[in-house]
Order: sequence, then C-alpha cells, then structure tokens
Amino acid sequence: MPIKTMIEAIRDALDAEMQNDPRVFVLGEDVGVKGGVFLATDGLYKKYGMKRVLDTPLNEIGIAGIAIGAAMRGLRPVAEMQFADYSLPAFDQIANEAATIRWRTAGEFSCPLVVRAPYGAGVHGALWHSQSVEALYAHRPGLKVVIPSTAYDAKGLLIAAIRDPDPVIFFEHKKGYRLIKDEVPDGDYTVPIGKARIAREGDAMTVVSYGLMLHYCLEAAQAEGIDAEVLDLRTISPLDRAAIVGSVKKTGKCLVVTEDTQSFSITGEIAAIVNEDAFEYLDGPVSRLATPDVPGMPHDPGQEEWLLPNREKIAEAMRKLARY
Amino acid sequence: MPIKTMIEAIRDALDAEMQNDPRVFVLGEDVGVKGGVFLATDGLYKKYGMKRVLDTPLNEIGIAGIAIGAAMRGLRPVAEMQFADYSLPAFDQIANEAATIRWRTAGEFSCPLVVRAPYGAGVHGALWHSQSVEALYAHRPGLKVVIPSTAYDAKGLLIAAIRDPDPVIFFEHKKGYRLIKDEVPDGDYTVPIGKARIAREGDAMTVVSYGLMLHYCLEAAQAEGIDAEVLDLRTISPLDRAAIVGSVKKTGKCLVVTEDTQSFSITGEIAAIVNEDAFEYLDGPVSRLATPDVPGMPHDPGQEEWLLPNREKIAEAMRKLARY
Amino acid sequence: MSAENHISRHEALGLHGEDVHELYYQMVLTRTVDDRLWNLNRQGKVLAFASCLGQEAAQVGSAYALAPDDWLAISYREHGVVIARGMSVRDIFAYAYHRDNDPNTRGRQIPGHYGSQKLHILTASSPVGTQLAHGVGSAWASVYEGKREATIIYFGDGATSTGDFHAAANFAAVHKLPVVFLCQNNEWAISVPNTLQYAVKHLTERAAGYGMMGTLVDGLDVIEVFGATRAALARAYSGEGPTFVEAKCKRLRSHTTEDDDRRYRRREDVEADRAHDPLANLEAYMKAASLWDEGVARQAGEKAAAEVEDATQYAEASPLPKPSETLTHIFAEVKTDAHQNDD
Amino acid sequence: MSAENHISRHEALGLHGEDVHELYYQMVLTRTVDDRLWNLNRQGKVLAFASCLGQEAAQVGSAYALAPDDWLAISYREHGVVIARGMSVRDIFAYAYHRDNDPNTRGRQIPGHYGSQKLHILTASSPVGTQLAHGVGSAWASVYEGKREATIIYFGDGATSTGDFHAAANFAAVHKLPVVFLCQNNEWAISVPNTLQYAVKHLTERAAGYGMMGTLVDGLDVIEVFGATRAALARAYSGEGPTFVEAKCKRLRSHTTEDDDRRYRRREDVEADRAHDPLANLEAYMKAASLWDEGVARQAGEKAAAEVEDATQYAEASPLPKPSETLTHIFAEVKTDAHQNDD
Ligand SMILES: Cc1ncc(C[n+]2csc(CCOP(=O)(O)OP(=O)(O)O)c2C)c(N)n1
Ligand SMILES: Cc1ncc(C[n+]2csc(CCOP(=O)(O)OP(=O)(O)O)c2C)c(N)n1
Ligand SMILES: [Mg+2]
Ligand SMILES: [Mg+2]
Repeated sequence: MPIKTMIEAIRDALDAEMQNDPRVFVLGEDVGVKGGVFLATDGLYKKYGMKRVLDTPLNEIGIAGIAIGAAMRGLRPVAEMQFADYSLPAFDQIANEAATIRWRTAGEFSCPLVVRAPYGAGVHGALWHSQSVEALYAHRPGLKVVIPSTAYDAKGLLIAAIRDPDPVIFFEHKKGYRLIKDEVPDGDYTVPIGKARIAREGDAMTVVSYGLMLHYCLEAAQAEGIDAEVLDLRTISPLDRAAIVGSVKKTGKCLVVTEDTQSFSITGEIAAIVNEDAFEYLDGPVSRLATPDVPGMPHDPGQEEWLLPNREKIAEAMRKLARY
Repeated sequence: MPIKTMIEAIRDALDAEMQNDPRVFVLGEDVGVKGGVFLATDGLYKKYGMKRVLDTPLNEIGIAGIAIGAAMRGLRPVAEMQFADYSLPAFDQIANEAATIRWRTAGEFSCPLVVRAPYGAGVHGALWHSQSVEALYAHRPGLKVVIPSTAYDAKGLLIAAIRDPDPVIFFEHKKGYRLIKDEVPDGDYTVPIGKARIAREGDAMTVVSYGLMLHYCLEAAQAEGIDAEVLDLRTISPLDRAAIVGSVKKTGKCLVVTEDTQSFSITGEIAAIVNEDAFEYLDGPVSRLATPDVPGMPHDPGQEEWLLPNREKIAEAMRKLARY
Repeated sequence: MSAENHISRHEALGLHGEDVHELYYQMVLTRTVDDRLWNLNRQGKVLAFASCLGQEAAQVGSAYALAPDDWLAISYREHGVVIARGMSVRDIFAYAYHRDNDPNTRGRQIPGHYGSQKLHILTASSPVGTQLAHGVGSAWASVYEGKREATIIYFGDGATSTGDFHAAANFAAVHKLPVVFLCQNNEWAISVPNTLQYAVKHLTERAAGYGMMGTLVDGLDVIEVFGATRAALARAYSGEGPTFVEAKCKRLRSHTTEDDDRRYRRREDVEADRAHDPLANLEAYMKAASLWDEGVARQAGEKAAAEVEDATQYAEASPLPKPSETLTHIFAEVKTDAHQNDD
Repeated sequence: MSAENHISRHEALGLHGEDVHELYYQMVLTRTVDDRLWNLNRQGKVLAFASCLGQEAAQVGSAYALAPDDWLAISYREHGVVIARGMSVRDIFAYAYHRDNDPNTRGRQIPGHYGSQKLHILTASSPVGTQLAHGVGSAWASVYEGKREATIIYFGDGATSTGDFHAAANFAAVHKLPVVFLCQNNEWAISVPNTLQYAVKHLTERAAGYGMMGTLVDGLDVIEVFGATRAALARAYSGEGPTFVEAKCKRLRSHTTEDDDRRYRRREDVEADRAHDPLANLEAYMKAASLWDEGVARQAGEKAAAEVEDATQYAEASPLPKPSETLTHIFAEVKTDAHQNDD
C-alpha cells in the first residue's frame, strides 16, 4: 500500500468523493486556483472547475451560511476554514444553525455539511494560527467533531464525514499535514465516525489522546517502556464512551493528553465519564496534560515549545501516574 | 436592607457605576428608550442620555467590536447581548480579540469590557432564548466568566466586573430576573470575582452549582434533609479551585449541577479538578446532573420541563450519591 | 399613452380579477390568522408570537409572484408568506399550539418559524439574518444543479445590519445568483428606529454598493409588491442576478407578544400608522378598479373566519408531543453509508 | 486657471519641498525595512512576514496626514504606516526577531502586528477585519470624551467582505464618527482576485450605501493619497462623518513569506505590476517638480540602509523572552479595586 502524508490523504478523500458524488463541492478562501494555503485542495480546481472548487470572498459567516443553505437543498458542501482559529466568525452559523436544523424540524430538513479546518500549534504561527477549538464545537449537540491522527484515518474519516447526513466539523493538525505519513489505500473507504481506536495495547494505564499529540503519546510510551494502552479518540463528539470506559476498566488509570489549553477542554469530559462509569476501577486520579491556560500561543519558538505538551512532558506525566 | 429582585439589583449596579465613573457606558440592542427586553437598563436612558445608553444596529460583531475599541481607548463599556444565544455572532471578537489584548501586547493595552447577557431556560423560549453558553467563554483564557445566583451577588459582582481591568462575561438567568429576590444594600459594593461561596454548609457531599440551579440544589438538599454542602461558584472562570477542592476534601463526595447540556460542559472541568486535587478523599465518583445533549431547548413546556434539571432530579441525584 | 390610463395596474401586470380576489382573500386570511393568534396568546394558549399586521401586502404580494419550484428563506414573521405559499391554517395552528402533528417543528421552535420541504420553505430560525446566507446557498444549489429556480429571502430592516446580510448580498452579486432579497422595512428593529440603524434614506441605496439592482416599493400596495417581485424574479431566472426589493411598510403591533411598544412608541404615531393599512388599501384599489363586491368580501371574511375556527379546534384537539420525543432527530437515525461500510 | 498649472500638486496641498523629501525618505526607509525583513525570512531569522512592497505610497502618504493625537487601527501589513508614525526601526526589528525588548508584543504575535500607546496605534491582530470595529470604537471614544481626534482604519480589499467591515461602516455612518476608512486595494485577498470578491467596479461605490463619502485615489501616488486623507480628516474633525478612501495599489510580492504567488499569478502580470512602483512614481514627480537631488536621494538610501543595519544588529543582540514569561499579562497583575474592597 502506498505511504502518503496526511495532506495527501485528505486530498485523496476530497477527490474520491467529488468523483463519486456530483453533489459534493468545496468552498472557502483560496481553495481554488491556489489549492488552499496548505494545498489540501491542490489540483481539484483544475480537475473539477470553479463551480465545484469555489474561492469565496473573505467572510466565514458566508462560507458556513451559504454551505448550510446548499446542504439544506441537498448538496454536499465541504467548507474549508483557512485556520480553525478563523472559524470563530462562523460560530453562530455552525452552532446555532447547522447543529439545529435536523432537530428543529423533527427530521424534515437536514444539513449534510462538512467544515474542514487546520488546527494546532508548533509552527510558530502564534495566536491565530495555532488554536485547538474542538471543545467549542464538541459542546454543541447536533455537531460531530472529528480529528484524525493518521493519514489512513484522515482519508477514511473524511469520506465518512462527507457521506454523513449531518454536520461534521473536521480538524486536521497543520503540523501533522506533512509530518504524519502512513499506508493509505487507493480508492475510497470509510472509517466510522464515533469509534475510537486502540493505537497501542497495554495494561498499566490508559492514555487518551488524538491528533498530533497521539503520536507523542505513543513515542513517550515506547521510550519509557510503560505498558500504556493508547486510545486514539478520532471522534471527539460524540465520544466513544464505551472504548474509554472499557480501557480504563482494564488498566485502572487514565491520562488524557490534549494540545488545547487545559481548562474546560475536552479533558474534563473524559474525567467525568471515567468517574461516572469506571470509578471503582480507578487506581489513581484521572490525570491530564494540556497547554497551560494562555490566551494565545506565542510566536517565539522558545516560548511555544515551553508551553506545548511534548514527548518529555507526556513521559513525565505517565511516570507520575504509573507511580501512583 | 431592602429586598430586591435580581433585575433590580443589576439595574442598581449599572446605575451606581455610571454615576461613579463617567467612562462607563452601556450599549446594545434596545437598551435605550425601551430599557432592554428584560428592562435591565430601564430608566438609564432618561437619566444618562443617548451617549451613555446607546441603541446599536442589529449586529453583535459591532456591539462587541466597537466596545472593544472603546475599551482599548480607556472607556468602560458594558455591552448587552440581548440573549446569550445571540452572543455567538460576536464570538470571534470576544474570544479572539477581547481575550487576547492584554496578553498579546504584554500589558501595553487592556480591554476593560463587560459583556452582559441573559441566559438559561424555563421560559419556553426554545432554541435561541434558552441557552447556557458559559462553557464556550470559560474555555478561552483571558476572559472571566461570572454568573450570580443572588440579587446581592448580582449587584456586587457586576460592579466588580465593571471595575475589573479585564474582559468579563456576565450571564444573568432570565428566569431568575424576577424569581430571585434577596437583600441588596443601597449604594455601591463589590463581590470579588474568582471566589465561590458556600451557600449551605454540610458534610455528606459537596454540590457544586451556580445561577438558577443553585436554588434548586438548596431546595433539594433542604427537602431531602441531606447534609449537603452547596457551593455557589459565582465565577465560572477562573474557577475557585481551592473552594471546590476544600469542600470535597471535607465531604468526600461531589455532585455538579448545571442547566447546560451535559457533554463538554463545565461539569467536566470540575470532575477533572477534583480528581487532580482530591482523589484520595473521594468516597464516590464525581457525579453530575445536566440537561441531556439536545441541540436546542424545545418550546413545548412539557418537553422543556422533562429535559431540564429540577428539584426532584437533583434530589434523586443527591440520594444516589449519598447511597454510594 | 392615454389609453394606458384605462388599464388597471393589475391588468398591466397580466393579473386577472380573480387574481386580485385571491390576493384579497390571502390577505384577509393572513389577518384573521394573525388576529386570532394574537388573541390566543393573550389567553395563554399560544405562548409567543410575532404579528405581521400591516405587512400582509408585502408578504402576500411577493409570495404570489413565486413559481412553485422557487425556494423561500424566511424569518419569524412571515405568516402571510406561508399562507400565500399554501400552508394550511391547520398546520399553522397546530404549530402555534406546539402540537405533535405540526409538520414544521413539532413543539420545538417558538411559533412562526416555518419550514417545509413540500412548500420549498427552508426552515426558519430566530437568529436575525442567518437565513440570508441560507437563501443564497439555496440559489447556489439551484444554479449548481442547473435548475431554473429562484430563491426569495425575506428579512426585516434590522437584518440588513447583520454580517450575514453583508456576506449574502455580496456573494449573490459576485455570482449573479437568482435571488430576490425581499426586505420588509417596518421601520423598527424591536425598539430601534431606522434612524439609529442606518444613515441612508432608503435601504435600496445599499444595493448599488454590492453591484445589485435595487427596487423601492410601497409595501402597503399588494399589486406594486407583486409587480416588483415578478420583475426581480424575471431577472433572477434570466441570469441577471439578484435584486434588492425594499417594501416600506408599518408594523401595526408590538414587535411580538412579549414586547410592549408603549415603552418606545408614541400613541399618536401608532394611531397615525394605523391609517396605513394594506387591506384597506387593496379594498380602495378594488373599488376603483370595479373589482369590489360586497358579497365576495363578506364571503372572504366568513371563509377565513371558518378556516381559523376550524384550525383552532383542530389544534386544541391535537396531541402534544411526548416529552421523550425531544431526544429524537438529533442525528439521522438510519445508519449512514459510512457506518454501513465498516465494522 | 492657467496660473495653477505652475503650482505643483504638493504645493497646492500646502506641502513644502521638505515634506516631499520627508515622504520620500519614509518610503525609502519602508522599502529598505521591507526588503531586509523579507531577506531575513529567507535566511530563517524572521519567521513570517507580510511585505508592503508596492503599498508604500498609500501607507506613508496617508499616515503623514495624521495629527499626533489621531488614532490608528491597522492590519498586519502596515510597516510604512508605523514608520511614518515614528516607530523606530530598532523596535520594528526587535519585534520581527521576537525579542524581549520589543515594545509591541515581546515575542507573542507574528511580525507586523504593531501596537503602541505612545504612537496611538491600537494593537493589530491576524483575524481580518476585526480592527475595523475597534477603530470605530476608538472614534466613538474620542467623541465620547469630546476630543478632537480622528481614527484612521487601515485594511485591505479582502477585509471589505467581512461582517466586521459592515458593522463598522454602518455604525460610523449612523453616528457620523470621525473615521477615515483607508482601504488599500492591492487587488488580492491572498489568491482571490477582486473579481471574486465583489461585483462593483470600485469599492468606493460601497460607501454611498452606508451614507458615507467615498474617495478613490491612486494609491501609487503619495501626494494624492496625502491629499485625500487630509480632506477626509478635515471632514472627520468637523463632524461631517466618516470617509471611505480607496487607494488602488499593487501587491508586488506574494501575500506573505508563507505564500507562493506563482501558484495563482501569471509571471507576466507580476512583471507588468512591477512597473507600478510608488517610489519610482515619486521620483518622477520630484524630478518634474524640481525637487530631485541625487545627493539627497543617495543620502536617503544610505541613511535608511544604516538604520536598517543598525536595527538588525540591535535585534540580533537583543535577548529572547524567557519562556516562562509567556504566562504573564493574562490578567492585570495588580489587585483590582473590586478585590481590594473585599474579603
Ligand atoms: C442575532 C440576533 N440578535 C438579536 C436578536 C433579537 N431580536 C429578535 S428580532 C429583533 C429585531 C429584528 O428587526 P427586523 O430585522 O427589522 O425584523 P422585524 O422584527 O422588524 O420584522 C431582534 C433584535 C436576534 N433574534 N438575533
Ligand atoms: C477572519 C480571517 N479569515 C481568514 C484569514 C486568512 N487570511 C489572512 S490575510 C487574508 C487575505 C486578506 O486580504 P486583504 O484584506 O485584501 O488584505 P491584504 O493581505 O491583501 O493586505 C486571509 C484570507 C484571516 N487572517 N482572518
Ligand atoms: Mg423591522
Ligand atoms: Mg488585498
């Protein structure tokens, strides 16, 4: 099977679904001739033309809102937000509108929309090219939130997201675009939304993570020789509660790792779930590692590195929990 | 001391600070001649005139963004979002701008802004007149998020918020506006932001809540005769970690009650904090009661009542945790 | 030229006497529905409601111009629009009574936020302005699929201030989409008057800034609204792009049942506004055009009253939704392709 | 009339020869700074950077018209503006090198997002368009406090599509605020050309829709930009309200160092655009107005080069921020009144 980078896998997925389904079209800033600022849509404009690969004016309200209208009419828009950070102007359209359309009409209308956006830090992009915003979207029922950590999953989950009859918010780690490479089959396949993946089996503790951090968790477990079970969430919402609880029941310990700022991040939800469903199995507190609560990621690489979770900090957190 | 409703206390606070500080002005939709849709600003237009009680065009981006600009210039804007649900169009300005101004300039600029908004359900207002959105704002470092549960606190916290040199998001329960009444001193006083309050002392468990739900928790504890310590958060972010942890260390059990939809709500953060700092003291899982994950509050009163936490459900959750 | 003076305005637009009678009936029905819902609110039976009193001509006249395939994006005040579009009064009342047999929302939304696949009405919502972007997306979908359909977007003067309006107008103009922006300027965004909302004389002045056609009409004149909408639709179908139609009208009641306009509107102004009644206007027109017939008018009133009475009883007899039903339709309940292919 | 032909355009605006020389110097300095920062990026020393090459006249000419008390709201591309405003080249470079002695942001923002209380420059940010609302809020603050100050807001063609622009323009017009909307139309929003951004010929056409004055200027002509800005400021000071100034210019480099415009811009077009050089323009003007002096020009170049060289060395020798410093200034560190009064 060919080895592909995550960005290639994403491009593959878009191409496959545009081929499969004439209702699928891509819209966003610079997605057309340029092929997107990370080249996720590279080549699609040439292949499918402007109608299906549409450069929009600079207004995220419009990108989301127009996509929502088209989705209600049966098309399958894939809207790109140039950075996850810049999806916030569209938050009202996504959270108040897209999320509620099926429910508020008791099924008469639906909103089969995908919103894609690069997220994550480590590229010195500072406050508005580094954010993790999954917690915001995950908190709104009616939205599905997906974050792949492998190229294989990126392709399969994105195809699943496009075929999903409900709105899916799809975040891709920008530093992972070219860093993450693995085997990606040609042709189309799907990876189910809502299912976590055991990325590494183990008995000493459960480490829950996703996206780029997942890799750091795996590396830390490897390097430390800790028998950690590493769970790749893949879907942030709805969470795969059974997978989390099942693993923690087995290991008795749980560490959650996110690149997002800590407070009110998704780490808390996992702590709550584990308390609710696996409390008696716990041999230690549900623990977490995240970016400290700063209002933005600093541009200075020294400061950025100092703030972000990395292999060493994860290893340290694992050791601490193992000792408990 | 005079007994006042929460809405009167809020009006008092605005009036007091407009009197004390000429830099304070109020802006929003319908805050002027009409006095706000809940009459929070009733009488202020007459007293202070249009410059200080400003009816804006219908654009929350502008309400927030213009207030931010004025705040950077040293004024003390108090922006009203007509409903918390309608603050979402302004989310970018509040979360990406207001929250970051002090940090991104290393203190050169600040943003002494207050955003007030009615939140909460129980008034048959359906999807967009019922939301609890505190988790969204609490997740953004750089913002303070405050929710009073008494008229006394409403006044003291709002005055503190206006005097605070940083952005404060201030949510007021719309059903509590007239339902909640207690002793409110004349003149100005402050209640510190960042400090929880023990609303009821007890030893059997800690119940953490805020806003209207706090009252239901108190009533449930009373009715059930459960020796619960009821903690009123008052400030959602930054959380009063010491107060939460201190109480749970004493009682050994913790129930978190919110009116927000459950997943990724602030209940998770409290579960995580308790795990981190009081795990060894726990005699049962951190538990929670919230609104089920629905995309919106239904208009039908029967459905609405069925969904929302209430005294009976809280009492049941308390009994369950007590039995543990 | 002088011969034209003898042709009535409706004839000049190709409308027959029956059309005018139908317009009249729809406006009467709209008002009857509106009055009843308002009263039912005062009786505590309808929990909240935004009246369209004074806006019947703008709503019925524009909707009457639509083809069956055209799509509509609406706000919370468009009772006349959905009536003209053919929504049954029973459905409207079942909705207002949050009953389980309402096809629009089944107890979920507050009254008036209609949505219907059959009638090509995109589901409405409360956040002001959002439907503008949806409507443009709908027009995009029509063009995308090569269909000869227009989308008409209903919104108020207040909505023109939103970011959604700006995004929608600009995008529609750039792509010359088949959109009719139908602004009912009722002079108020709740209590905020036009003077605090915008600094131009007419909102149509904004159209040119987007490269769009702007048409100002008397929103109290159903024939004029019909004509302007039909012209805008013709432009839309023929690829000439969007049109901004501003229908000036009056809001003859408070913003909603929850509002009390005595706080911000002088009684003498409200009284003066009452004189601007689109229904009285049409009556006068019909008289001048020799289309008035007391019998027809009486029948219209009686028929509307009977429909509304029937619908009220229907709604009252209809079941409320089961509480637990509210947990349904969060996501599609069928397994998706994605899920079928895996695991 | 014919006598006027003998007055140079700068004289007609009351500018002296020294002013023109100063404008020339500021433009040369801007370009020298810009070139160096671009090169330093290519050397890996400056991590990201948005060049203002081609926009020097629009930036320097407009900023030169400001009074010291006026306020500025800017985007990420306004190097010429802050130079004209008096920011030291050392500060600019300390910023670009994310050093701890940079007064703008101390390592936190990516280069070019200036902010200075002293220079009355509101802190810039990356989200496009947000500063438009801030600038209007600033103008509101000036009026609120009865100060005779204007606020100038710098933004690009792309920013005119945002909801923030719409909110800002409308509010400023409704309240006749002292605002100059200075749009540098460099024809691109990254790779999206004007034709896909808006459907009017000139963005100034949008101004009328808000009830605002619109002025189109040649953004390559520093004298014309200066004149138009000064006229707009005069309107602002005298309570006549906001002005939208569209300065047409060229973006002579890729969007930022992170962009490669070869993906979307034909080389021959880029070459053709190069001929539209505001600095060459000014040189020609100076020659025609007998203000050109090889010595002065050489000195300007040398002085700019020396300043930039000094600043580069200064920045390289300056300390990086301590990592843990990044946890400071999240909230005010002093106790607030509120906290002092309690507990
Ligand atoms: C985004 C948003 N902000 C505020 C509100 C509260 N609100 C409901 S209707 C309304 C005024 C709308 O005025 P207009 O667009 O003129 O429509 P009208 O009600 O006059 O038909 C406001 C402010 C809302 N629904 N949505
Ligand atoms: C809200 C938002 N969306 C997207 C971006 C990504 N982005 C950065 S600059 C830019 C184009 C801006 O174009 P214009 O306003 O013309 O300014 P210019 O860069 O040409 O000076 C885009 C899309 C952003 N910074 N902010
Ligand atoms: Mg209106
Ligand atoms: Mg540009």
